[in-house]
Amino acid sequence: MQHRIEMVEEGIAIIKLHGELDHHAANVIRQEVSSALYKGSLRAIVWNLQDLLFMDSAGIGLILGRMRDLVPVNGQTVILYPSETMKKIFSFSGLSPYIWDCSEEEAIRSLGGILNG
Amino acid sequence: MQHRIEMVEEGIAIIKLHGELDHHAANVIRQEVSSALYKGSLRAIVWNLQDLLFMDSAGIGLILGRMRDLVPVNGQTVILYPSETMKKIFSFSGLSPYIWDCSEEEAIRSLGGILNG
Amino acid sequence: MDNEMTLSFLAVSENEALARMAMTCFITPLDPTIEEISEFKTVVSEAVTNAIIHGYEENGVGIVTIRALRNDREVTVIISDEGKGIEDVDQAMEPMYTSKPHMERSGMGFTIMESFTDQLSVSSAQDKGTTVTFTKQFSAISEPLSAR
Amino acid sequence: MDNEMTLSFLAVSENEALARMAMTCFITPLDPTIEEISEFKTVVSEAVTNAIIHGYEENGVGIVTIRALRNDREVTVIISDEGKGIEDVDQAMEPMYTSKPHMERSGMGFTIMESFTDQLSVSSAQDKGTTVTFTKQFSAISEPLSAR
Ligand SMILES: Nc1ncnc2c1ncn2[C@@H]1O[C@H](COP(=O)(O)OP(=O)(O)O)[C@@H](O)[C@H]1O
Ligand SMILES: Nc1ncnc2c1ncn2[C@@H]1O[C@H](COP(=O)(O)OP(=O)(O)O)[C@@H](O)[C@H]1O
Repeated sequence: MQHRIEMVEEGIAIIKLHGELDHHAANVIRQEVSSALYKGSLRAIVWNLQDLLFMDSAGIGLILGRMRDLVPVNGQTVILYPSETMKKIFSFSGLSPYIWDCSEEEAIRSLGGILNG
Repeated sequence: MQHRIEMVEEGIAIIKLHGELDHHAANVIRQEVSSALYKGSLRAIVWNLQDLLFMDSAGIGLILGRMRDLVPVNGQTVILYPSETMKKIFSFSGLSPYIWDCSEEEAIRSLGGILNG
Repeated sequence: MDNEMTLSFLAVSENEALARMAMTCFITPLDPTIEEISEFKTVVSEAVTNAIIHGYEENGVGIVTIRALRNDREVTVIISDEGKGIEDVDQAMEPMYTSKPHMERSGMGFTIMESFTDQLSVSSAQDKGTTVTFTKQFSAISEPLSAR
Repeated sequence: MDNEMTLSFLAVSENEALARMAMTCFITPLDPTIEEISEFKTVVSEAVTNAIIHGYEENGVGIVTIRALRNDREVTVIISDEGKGIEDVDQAMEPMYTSKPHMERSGMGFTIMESFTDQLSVSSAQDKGTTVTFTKQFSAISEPLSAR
């Protein structure tokens, strides 16, 4: 399980997941994601799933957990590029409203961030 | 197991193997290769292994079998692009002398064939 | 019976990937669609993860067993553990119910399993273990194989 | 013991790929080199193919079993069948010896298995079956995992 966390200015974090996200992988990345996120004053997380090959309900737990972390700051969650199967899993779990049908750049712009580089 | 058989003018057959060549796959392609080869007056077979991801001793059986078919016409066998592991397998089996360290085009030229297209 | 296999392994979380991979390979000859593969893998992953983290609490000692049977285009999978079992199966199968919210489990495992299979049954006995059995029907191949 | 698994399946040739895939997945956590993976897969493929085509003559009924154990960076694999067995194991292990030349078998299976493993043993009894046991040592990881 690989992932890349990128902090965009204005408190927006982009988390790009690779490979397969199951319970094993979720445990590995949870810690890292959490510690990376609390360095800045976060107000939005964008989950980019474009390179994610597989996700089961552990992905739901991971995303819901970070949503809970964002509640105190009234932060936003955006999910980009889920596969058809992931879309179904998100819909069972009530997460469909957080799926945006746009590119990473467009999402950042809508969230009011400025794109680095 | 996929493969592509290409007949170059002058009786040279290029067999390009894809995927994994084991006993199961060898059985599937043996028939096809044999019937394709006997349409023309064959005098050389070039095995291009560039896209072959895996090969066990079933590959040895397949190549040796076709070498035997070429004996009556004094035909030649050329093996291109084996992986490091395949090189070892060929060396155990006495097939190292048939590995040429060149491109498909160069092999065809050396065999005296004319490249189509 | 067209094919059958049994896979057992230790209750450690790295084996979730092993289980998915072996089961994906088992259905490959059916030439399934990308979505069929990914739904099938998800169901296997949910049931195996449950056996490891709920059945055995990741003790690294218990054994999870997957038995799979293929009959024409129907695949039956039986995933079992000899772990602590489920006290109330009906409650466990409710959407969002989880006994491990602190582990960030979503409680959506059984809901996903039911949605992605044609038939699912769960039998469990406390301190004896749990068995999840499901079948999935794979769609007919529309074009002849040679044309694909 | 860091991990262990057992896989059994019907004696049909499509399961050669299943066996290789599951075993590849089993060693993945060792972060093996490409050559280590491919040599390991080759050994598994040779032994499993032999069980299917020699042990059971592809009868589609017999069961081939693979048991694998991982201890630090050493992997032990036991591949067994309950098929017809080998009359003369020493002869069978000679390079180029095959009882099925008409099937275009090269007789190089055991030679390859011996070359690609650190230890290999074969035990067989007529009409009882054959067991091939091998160990392979995986090289130490030179760089820290995080730098890879
Ligand atoms: N194999 C099992 N052994 C013991 N308990 C289980 C098993 N599978 C499921 N359960 C119980 O059922 C509950 C619901 O499972 P599930 O819907 O997959 O959600 P989750 O795994 O996210 O908790 C679990 O929290 C657990 O209490
Ligand atoms: N599992 C087995 N059951 C019965 N006979 C076997 C088994 N494995 C190997 N043999 C015998 O040993 C011979 C040599 O095996 P091997 O070196 O792998 O070559 P090949 O498979 O090409 O014949 C086989 O031809 C067969 O007679």
